[in-house]
Order: sequence, then structure tokens, then C-alpha cells
Amino acid sequence: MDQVGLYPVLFTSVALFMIGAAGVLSRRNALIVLMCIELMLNSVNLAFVGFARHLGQADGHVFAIFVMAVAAAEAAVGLALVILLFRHKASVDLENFTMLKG
Amino acid sequence: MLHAVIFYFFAIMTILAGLAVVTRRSPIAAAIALVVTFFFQASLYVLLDAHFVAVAQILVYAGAIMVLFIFVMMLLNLRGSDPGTLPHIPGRALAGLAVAGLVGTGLVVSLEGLRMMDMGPAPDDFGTIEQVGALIFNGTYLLPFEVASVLLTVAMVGAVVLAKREV
Amino acid sequence: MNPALLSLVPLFPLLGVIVIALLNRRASRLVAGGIATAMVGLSALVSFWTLWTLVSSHGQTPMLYTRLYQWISVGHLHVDIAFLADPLSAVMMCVVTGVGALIHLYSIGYMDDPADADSTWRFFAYMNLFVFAMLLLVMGDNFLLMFVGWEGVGLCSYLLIGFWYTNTDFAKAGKKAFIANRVGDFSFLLGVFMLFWALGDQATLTFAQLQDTLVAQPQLVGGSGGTLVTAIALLLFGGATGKSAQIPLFVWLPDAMAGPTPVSALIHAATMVTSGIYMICRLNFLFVMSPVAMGVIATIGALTAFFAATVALTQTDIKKVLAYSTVSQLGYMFLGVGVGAFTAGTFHLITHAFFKALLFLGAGAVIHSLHHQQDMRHMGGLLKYMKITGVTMIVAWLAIIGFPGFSGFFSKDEILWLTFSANPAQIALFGPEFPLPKILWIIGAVTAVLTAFYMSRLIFLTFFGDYRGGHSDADAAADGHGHGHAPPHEVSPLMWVPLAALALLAMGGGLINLPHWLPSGEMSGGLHHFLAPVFANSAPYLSFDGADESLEMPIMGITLVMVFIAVMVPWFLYLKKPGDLDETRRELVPDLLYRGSLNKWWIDELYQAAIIGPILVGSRHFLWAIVDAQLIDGAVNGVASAMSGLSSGYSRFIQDGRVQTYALVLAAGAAVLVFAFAVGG
Amino acid sequence: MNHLLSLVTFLPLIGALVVFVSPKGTAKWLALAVSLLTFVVSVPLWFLYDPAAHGLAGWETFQLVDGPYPWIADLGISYTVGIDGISLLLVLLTTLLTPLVIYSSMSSIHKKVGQYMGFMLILETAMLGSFVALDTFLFYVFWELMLIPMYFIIGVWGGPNRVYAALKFFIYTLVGSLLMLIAIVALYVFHFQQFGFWSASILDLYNVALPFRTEALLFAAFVLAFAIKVPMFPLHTWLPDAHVQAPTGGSVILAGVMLKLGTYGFLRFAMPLFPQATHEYGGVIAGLAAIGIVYGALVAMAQDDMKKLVAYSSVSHMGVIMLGLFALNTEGVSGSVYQMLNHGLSTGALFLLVGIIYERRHTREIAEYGGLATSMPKYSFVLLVVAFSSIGLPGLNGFIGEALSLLGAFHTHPVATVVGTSGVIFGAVYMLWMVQRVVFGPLTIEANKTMPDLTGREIAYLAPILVLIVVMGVAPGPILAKLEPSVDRLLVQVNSQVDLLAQPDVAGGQR
Repeated sequence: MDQVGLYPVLFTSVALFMIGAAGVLSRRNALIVLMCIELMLNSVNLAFVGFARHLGQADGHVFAIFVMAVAAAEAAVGLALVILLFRHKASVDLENFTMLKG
Repeated sequence: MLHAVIFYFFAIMTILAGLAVVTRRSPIAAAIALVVTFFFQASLYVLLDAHFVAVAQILVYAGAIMVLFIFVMMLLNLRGSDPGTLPHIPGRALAGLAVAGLVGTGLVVSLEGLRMMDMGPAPDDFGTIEQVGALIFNGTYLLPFEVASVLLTVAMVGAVVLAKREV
Repeated sequence: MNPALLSLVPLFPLLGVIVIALLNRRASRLVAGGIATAMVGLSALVSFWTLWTLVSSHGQTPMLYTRLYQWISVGHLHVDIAFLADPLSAVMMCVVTGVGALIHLYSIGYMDDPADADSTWRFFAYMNLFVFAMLLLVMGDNFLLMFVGWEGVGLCSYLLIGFWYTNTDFAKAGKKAFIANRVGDFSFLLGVFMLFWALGDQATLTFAQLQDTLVAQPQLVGGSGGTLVTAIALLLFGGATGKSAQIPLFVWLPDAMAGPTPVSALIHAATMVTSGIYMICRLNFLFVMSPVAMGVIATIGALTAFFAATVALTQTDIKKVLAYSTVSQLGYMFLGVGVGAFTAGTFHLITHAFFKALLFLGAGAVIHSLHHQQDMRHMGGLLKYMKITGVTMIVAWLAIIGFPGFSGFFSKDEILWLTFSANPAQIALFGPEFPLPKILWIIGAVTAVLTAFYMSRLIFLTFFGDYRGGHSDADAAADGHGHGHAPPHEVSPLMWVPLAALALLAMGGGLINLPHWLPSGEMSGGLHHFLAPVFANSAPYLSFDGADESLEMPIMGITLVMVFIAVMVPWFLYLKKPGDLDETRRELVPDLLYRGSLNKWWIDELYQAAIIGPILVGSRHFLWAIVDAQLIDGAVNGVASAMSGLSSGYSRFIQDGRVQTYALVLAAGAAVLVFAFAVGG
Repeated sequence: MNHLLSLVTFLPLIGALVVFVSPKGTAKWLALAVSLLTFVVSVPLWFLYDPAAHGLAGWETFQLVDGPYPWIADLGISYTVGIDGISLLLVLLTTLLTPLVIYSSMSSIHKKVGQYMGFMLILETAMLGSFVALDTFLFYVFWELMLIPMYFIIGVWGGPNRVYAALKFFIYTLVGSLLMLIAIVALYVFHFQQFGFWSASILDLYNVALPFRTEALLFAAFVLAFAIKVPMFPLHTWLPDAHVQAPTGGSVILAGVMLKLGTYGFLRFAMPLFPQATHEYGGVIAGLAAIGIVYGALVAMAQDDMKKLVAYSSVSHMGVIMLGLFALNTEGVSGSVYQMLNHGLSTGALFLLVGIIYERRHTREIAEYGGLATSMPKYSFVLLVVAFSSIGLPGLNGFIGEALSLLGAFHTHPVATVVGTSGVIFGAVYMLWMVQRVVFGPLTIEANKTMPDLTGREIAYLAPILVLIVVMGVAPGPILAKLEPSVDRLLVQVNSQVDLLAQPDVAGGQR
């Protein structure tokens, strides 16, 4: 990895992060939105690992593990919510859920 | 030199898989694309000498979370999103890209102080489970580890309460 | 005479007003008229008593002064309600109350029209109020009290002109009079302000103090000939033009004939219109300090005289002719006062009050007996029917044209001579050497000729020739178009007694100021000696040596001959060869001139188009509609609608209930922050 | 420490509370009784106030002071009320006009009479409070309190589109007064910085020295707030709408007293607090006032609604008052205060008269009337007298105020005064034109023939104003005597700081 350097890793991480964000904001299907959130969290992990490797300390890996834990919890709750939404309006299309309208 | 080529290959494949997740119309296809992304990501971890994290990535993400997703999709027996309307809102996609891009470049630019080029060879036991385990259990991360476990239990109970049918 | 009695003079008419007003409708014509005339008569008595005290004292008691109470005292301004009677005021008081009393007596007879039965009390109340206001003007010892009278007479003329208010034109005429006076008062007020502040810490509005200060320290107002004193003088003169109907503010006088004839006699002949001349005589020491202003006054006076005379030539309404003749004679007085001949101006004012009041009252008698017929073309040959009115009117006619021996002759010729012989330096409108006096004399002489022409035309059309208005009963049925009235009859004694009295005054008026060339011993120049102390301060500035003595007689001769010819022409035209009036006039006088004179050179139309029209249209369509409504209100409402637009826009785009939009906004905020910190460093 | 002033100020408020509660029948009589009582209680103020006994500094400048009771102690805000010659006269004007208005609106207001009377009394308290308050925050409270009842009076009992008018009136004045609040707080803070202790009383704030630029800013804020209230030329468009929609009683009080608060504000706050700015920008304000005079008069000519005509005429009259005020000499300011009283009386009477014929014919169009002199002689006489008083005919009250103001102003702003004096002509034009179309002329319209003349009640509430119009014209002595010492003291304050500036203007330099 010594020829590659940290920048490419960071660029991949940012790319993944941007794709995830675009997906979260633009997709109408709730499940896909949740997946894109997973994607964004992954990109963060990548950055952590990249820095860990660059600085030669394993702390980054510990953080990556913790991020995975949080991601799991978040996915569980998120899916529970999606089920609730589905039960409410038999659809997961977020456009139908605008009850918050001011 | 070979090392760099492999790295770039896996990096590009990860990004393409990520794009696939966002662009597939049906959630099933998106889920599979996501699994593929996880695998490529794991390989990137290996290249970065983060062996334990790579394995954990496969086990936790690909194994557990994606199974959960597939399970829920089966439960809600979605037959792909309804045909008529556009699956996504173009305007907001661009906005999302712009915003995330802004954040990303902002961060990367602020790092220009670090000497970025050569990382030098990693020590032999770097990234193995022993090192990470040592760090967590007798090092500084013991408390966060315990908190993470509490978090997971709470999430589990929450998910059950939310999703169970009224009795 | 105890000076405190002085305040009785104005108080009597005020008492009259209050009593008649309280009696209201219950006072019949005779009762109200009686009270009114009695009150004015009483104040006339006191006035004559004052005059007698001053005359008999031969200069020992220069003036009588009485102070009632302090009116306004703020900062430098200390003004009292106080009356003074110096020779000038005494003379004016006697004219106002004397002629006033006669006119009140006359109007008891005149207002016998049953239609006005229940409003005659209002008429007499206004007349008394008018005399009260005029006395305030004449006897006030300071500018503000004089101004109270000044506007008070304006108010009364508004009420009296519009007396028959049910006719909108009369009401409009009253309004026009008041507004024209108001324009004059605007300039008068500015003059007073300028004078007040020019005097610095010796600021005073009392005439006596003002005279002492200015005579002692002329440099306060920039010394004689200074621009400041000229500005003050011209502004004050502006007020006079408004009140005494000179160019450019004379337009209201002809329309003021809408009021009953006694009103015209009292207000528009004898008293109110003379207040401008009184003011200038009262402030002679100020006006004399600015030759330019004197020049302006004299020139405007002469021009007004000439201009009004040209218009009077062709008027067919008897009262209009007299109205323009008044404007013209006032022009004479201003000419006299303008060249510095204050005594001559006052003398002409007095004689004019007598014969013009007589002319108006005579015309009133004629109109009254012809049942409100004012058009001269329907009169003629009235001498046979109305002996006394005819004779008195002829006396007045002889007086006004300046027939030797009558009062008009002495006063007018003295003005003309003094104008001719005035030293050009004292009216230096176009520079000290410019022979302005000679030119003004020429205008004056020509006007005298015109006066003779239109007055003779009036007399011949009215009293001589054959009666053209509704023949006697016998032929009334025959020609059918006649008015079928009874033939004109002589008026009741109530009306012709004042006429006779005024006729005597018109004849004997000249005695009070006989010219020096007449061998009359100490009688000659009576008024001149009497008023000398009042005009003492202006004397040093004036000299009348422009032409040597010997010229006076020949000049008088020339004017007399021209006047005689001017009398013969209408005699020949209207009596000797009556023929068709229009046809003879057409080939004699170019048509444009005739029509111009008939329509008073379209002055009213000019004012309407140039000043009144634009103001009305401008204010309605521009000021109110555009500036007020669109500009200001538009701006205010515009701001309001912009605010509401902003808020609705916000809620439509951002507050749309979709979670992702909120997420985007959140992310955007975070991004900006991160970027700021990252870049900002 | 006598409490007469506080009693006078709060008596109407107590009355209002009682009136709100009392049944409809007795409400109006009770309200009348309370307002008359307030007037009776306020009369001794005239005799207790001794113009001679005045010191030049500190508390002596004001008399009958109801001492500083701490209100918000640690912020230095206290309840202090007191009067000098000027506020004494304005207080008396208020206590005189209110009973007349209540008595006159007894016949014209039929729905919810209780509330109307209650609001009128609250309004009276607010106005009295504003005139007597010697603490800026207390003044501000009363100043804002005044808006609420007026808003309801116009909003509830007004004409067709009363809501727009009431709203416009409310927002216009509120915007102005918020700016004023900012300025007051700023001044209050500057005072603390300079003197180390918190105090909101006028007298302490009078001797706060400010750099010129700050002083100009604060002055601008105060001027805007009061200019809206006066109203001055560009900010006057709320007045005609408010008057046309307001009930008769409302517009009499609005024109009679509330407009005076604008000029009183200049007199008590804007000018003495910021002497340098007053001298610097006096010319601008005088110019605006002169434009206001001519503009108001010209636009009044174009009106065919009587109330709008009178509204624009009061814009013109207030212009004369402002011109006199900024003459900054004894004659000008005394004339201007005297004209405030005159305007209160004559315009108040004009609105009452318009209200009388509005009650009979329910129209304000001038064209609808004509020839009232024959059918209503008494009414025509009163209208004529009041019209001539408002034109400023010498012998009546209008002349003295106008002449003195213009005389004084001529000395300091000659050009503006010449323009302003021309207002005298236009004043005569629109007023006489209205009088001629309403009173004179033939009696053509049928309805006018049968209109009853003034009833005893109407004469009762017009008579005091008529008597005052004549008396104040013939004998202004006593009022001017009460007035002049206070005016001199004000001028000492306004002209004092400026002398320091004899040397070249130290713009922005800390003094």
C-alpha cells in the first residue's frame, strides 16, 4: 500500500459518501434510503481504516467496529419503522408520507 | 506496482457497486448491489492491512444487516416500486451530490497539512485481531465497547416493540 | 375731549351688531335699520367731536390715545388693544362714520323688497360690523389691530356681497372677493414680518414707536433706498393692491357689484377700498425711504386708472361702470400718494368718498325705482321722473369729471399738478433722471378725459333722451315687449335725503383744501396744514419743484378744454343723433378694441386659465390622485404585500412535509459550516 | 408630593372599568359623569400652576410633580408625573374635549355603547398620561396604550372599510414608536455609560452629551416616530383614511388631541434631548412642514368628502405648528403651542359639525348639501364661525396662533415661511369653497329642506368651543402668560448645548 498513499483512499470514501447522500435525498423507496445510509456509514469506515493505516495506529479499526455496531442498530430500528409505515399506508414511497406539512 | 493496480481496481468496483445501489429501480437488485459493495470494501480493508475489520465487515454487514433487509423485503413482498412515477427526484439528487461534495472537499482540503505521500510498510501484526482486541479490552476503549453493547440491546428491544402487531 | 371716549367710536357699531343679532328676526327693517343708523350716527358725532378737538387745538394736541388692555405679549412682540386719533385717523373716522351714517339711512329705504323682509336684520348687522371693522382699521395704533380691521372688512364684504346667498353667483363673487383680499393679506403679512425682524431688539409693531425708531435710525432697514426697505414697502403695497383693488388684484371689485347697492356705496366706494391709501399715508415715513417703491406705487396707480377707465367706456350695466370708475379713481389716489403728495391723495379720497357714494346711491335709487333694472340701455329720460335723484347725480357727475368749483376739480387737479411737478428722484423706478412724473401726468390727464367721457355717457344714457325701458301704461300694452311697470317714480325721502346731503358735500368738498392760487386767505390749503404734522417726517425726502409755478395754470387750462370736448362727444353721440348706437360705434372704434374693453380685456379669463385652473386641476389629478394615492399609499401597501409574498414563498418550498427536504436543508447547513471552518481556518 | 395629577390621569381609567361593567342604559351617562368629574378635578391645575415659580434646572422646571415612585427600581425607571405650562394647557384641552365628545357620541353610537365609552375613557387616561409623564419609559407605555382603544374605536364603530383604516393607523404609528423605543434604550444606555447610574427620567437624559453622528441618528428615530403622529408631509396618508372611517367622536379626539401628541413629542423629547441635531436639521423639518402646509391645503381643495377635506386641512394646520416649533424662538414656539390649542378646538368643532349633518343625512359628500343657511340658520352660523376660526381670521383664535408661529418662523427659516404663509390663501380657498357649497346657494335637494336645525343638546356641546374660540381670539393674555416661561425654559435647553458649538462643528468628536 506504500505506493498508493492516503489520497486515493480518501477520494473513494468521499465518492461513496456523495453517492450515499444523493441516494438518501433522491430515492423515494424507504428501504433504498436505508441502504444508502449504510453506504454512507461504510464510506466513513473506509476513511477510518485509511487513516489508521496512514498513522500506523489501530484505533481507527476500533472506531470502524463501533460504527458497524451503530449501523446495525440503526438498520434494525429503521426497518421496524419501515414496517410500521407500510402497515399504515401499504406503501413505502416516501412521497405519500407528508403529514408533517406545515 | 501490482499492489496499486489491485487497489485501484477494487476502489473503482466499490464505487460502481455503490452507484448500482442508488440507481436500481427494484429494492432487491439494490440490496444485492449493496452486498457486492460490502465485499469489495472488505477487500480494500485487506489491502489496508485491516484484516479484523474486513472480516467483521463481511460478517456484520453482508451477513447480518443485508439478511435483515432481504427478510423485510420478503415480509413486505414488494414487487419493485410502482411503475408510473420516477423512482427518484432528480433535483434533490444533484443537491445531495453538491452538499456531500462540499463537505468532502472541505474536509480533504483542510488536511493538506498532512504529508500524504508514502505510508511506508506496515508493521507485521498491524490490523490483526490481537492488536484490536488488546486495544479494546485493556486499552482505552473498554467503556465505549460496553456502551455499544447496551446500544445494541436497546435497538433490539425497540425494533421488536415497533414492529410487533398489536396483541 | 377725554381720550377714553375714543373707544366709544368703534364700540357703538359693535353694540349695534350685538343688539340686532340678539333681536334677530324679531327686528323689522325699520327697527334694525334704525338701531344701525343710530349707532353709526352716534359714533359719527364722537368722531366729529374728536376732529373738532384736534382742529381747534391748532397743533397743541397732536393726537388722542387710549389703551384698553394688553392683547399679545410674547418675546419681543408687545401689542395692545389701543386706539389713536391723529389728524389722519380723525379725518378718516369722520368720512367713514359720516358717509356710513348717510348710507345706513338710505339703505333703510332701499331694502324694502318684501322677499328680504326676514333677513334685513342680517343686512344691518353686517353693515354695523363692517363700520366697526373699518374703525378698528383706521383707529388701530399697531399693525396687528389694523390687520384685525383689515381682514374684518374683508369678512364683512364677503358676507355682504354674498347677502342674497341663494344665488350661487353672488356667493361665488363674495368668495372671490375674500380670496383676492387674502392674497393681498399674504403679502401684507410678509411685509410686517420682515419689518418686525429688521428692527432687531427695538422690534415693535406700534406705529408711533415705529416712526420714532425709523426716523432716528433709518439704517435699521438699510437706510433710504436700501433693498430691504424697498422689499418691505412693496410687500405692504401688495396688501394695499388686494384691498384697494389695484392691478393685479382688482378683479374682485367689479364682481362685488353682486351685493346690494348700499353695500357697493359704503364698501366699494367710500371706505374699504380706501384702506390701502390710508395704510400708505399712515406709513408715509417708511414708504418715502424707498423711491423705487414710490415709483412702483405711482406707476401702478396711473396704469390702473387708465386701464379701468378704458374698460368703463363700454360697460352697459350702470353699477359696473361705477365699479370701474372707482378702480380708476383709486388709481388716481395711489398716483397722488405714489409721487409723495400724501395730502392730495387723502383729499381726493375724501372728495371721492362723497361723490362716488352719491353716484352709487343715485344708481341704487334708479335701480330701485326700475325694479332691479341695471342695464343702461333700458333707461333714459329719468330726469323727468326722478327730479331729485337726477339733480344730485348731475352734481356728482360734475364733481367727478372735475368741473371747476366742484370738489372733484380741486382734488384731481392738485394730484395732476403735483404729479407733473414732482421731483423725478423721489419716484426713481427707472432711475432718478427718468422723467417718470411727466409720463404719469400724461396718463393721468388722458384718464381724466376718459372719465369725463364714460361718466357723461352714463348720465346722458340714464337721465336724458327718451325713456327706453317699458313705456308708460298707455303704450305698454301696445308694443307688448315693455316691462309693463309703472313709470319710474321718485324715491322715498329716506333715500333722497342722504342723496341731497352727499350732493352738498360733493359741491362744497373742495373748500376744505383750496389751492394756493385761489385768493382765499387762510382758508386755502386747510387740509394741508391740518395733516402736516402727520406727514412731517416724509417732507424732507419730497420736493415738488420739477416744473416752475407759472406752468400750473396753463396745464389746468389744457385739461379743462379736453374734458369739455370729452363731455360734448357722448352728448352728440347719444343725444343729438341717437341713430343706431351699434352702427355708429362700429365705424368709430375698431371692433377688437370695443370687444376688448367690453370683456375687460379678458383679465378674468386669463387668471382662470393661468392660476386658478392649473391649481384646481393640479391638486385634484396630480397631487391627490397620483402623489397621495399611488405614490405614498402605493409604497406602504407595496411593502405590506411584499412581506406576505415572502412568507408564502417560504412555506411553499421548504415547509413541504417531506423528510428528505428537511434532511437536505440540514445537510446544506452543515456543509456550509464545515466548508467555512475548513476554508476559513 | 401632591397626588392631584395622578388622580386626574387615572380617574378616567377607573371610570372606564366601571363603565365596561355597567348596563347599557347607564353606561353612557356614567361615562359622561366621569369625564366631567375629570374636567372638574383638572381645573384647579390651572390655578395651582404658578408660571413665575420656575427654576432653571432639575426638578423645579416642572410643577405639581408626583414624586419618583420606583417602578422598576434597579433599572432606574420610576413613575414620575409633572406638568409645565405647555403640558398643563394640553391636559386641560384633553379634559375639556373628552366630555364634549362623549356627550356628542351618545346620540350617534348605538351598538355596544358601554365598550365605546369605556375605550374613550381609557384613551383619555392614555393621552393625559403621555402629557404628564416625566419618565421616558412611562411616556412610552402611555404612548402605546393610546393606540389600542383608538384601534378599536375605528375598527369596531367605524365606517365601511374601517378594518383597513384601523390597521393602517395602528401599524403606521407602531412602526414609528418602535423606532422611538430603540432610540430611548440607546439613550438610556449612553446615560449609564456617562453617569454610571441607570435612570430613565427625562431630566437626567436631558444632559446626556452625545457625539454628533449618534445624536443625529437618535434624533432621526424620534423625528420619524413623531412625524408619523403629527402627521408631516410624506407620512400623512393614514390620517384621511382613519378620519373618514372613524365615528364622529373618534375623529374629534383623533384630530383634537392625538395629533398634538406628535408635536408635544417634538417639544418634550426630540428637541431638548438632541439640541445639536435640532439646529442642524431644523431647516429640513421646517421645509417639510411648509410643503405639508401647501400640499395639505391643495389636496383639501380637491376633496368632495367633507371629512377628508377637514383631515387634509389638519395636515396643513399641523404644518404651521411644526413650522412655528422649529422657529426656535419665543414667538414661534409660543405661537405653535397656542395653535395646538386652536387646532384642537376648531378642527374638533368642524368634525362635530360634520358629524351632526352626517347623523341627519348619512352622507359626507359636499355635493349632497347646499343652501343649509335657509333650512338650518343656527348650524350655518356656527359652521361659518368655526370655518373662519380655522382659516385664521383675525379676532378669532386661529389668527394669533398662526401669526405668531409664522412671525417666529420667518426669522429662522424665511423661505420655508414664505411658502408656509401661502397656505393662508389656500386655506381660505378650500374652506370657503366648502362653506359656500354647503351653506350658501339655493336649497335644491329635497332632503335638505326638512333637516332640523341644531337641537339643544348639540348647542350644549358646541357652545363651550365657540365661546373659547372667541375668547382665545380676543384675550390670549392669560394663556400666553402661563405658556411663555415654559417655552423660554425649553429654548434655554435647546439652545444651550449649541453655544458650546460656537467653534467649528466637532462632528463625531467625543464631547
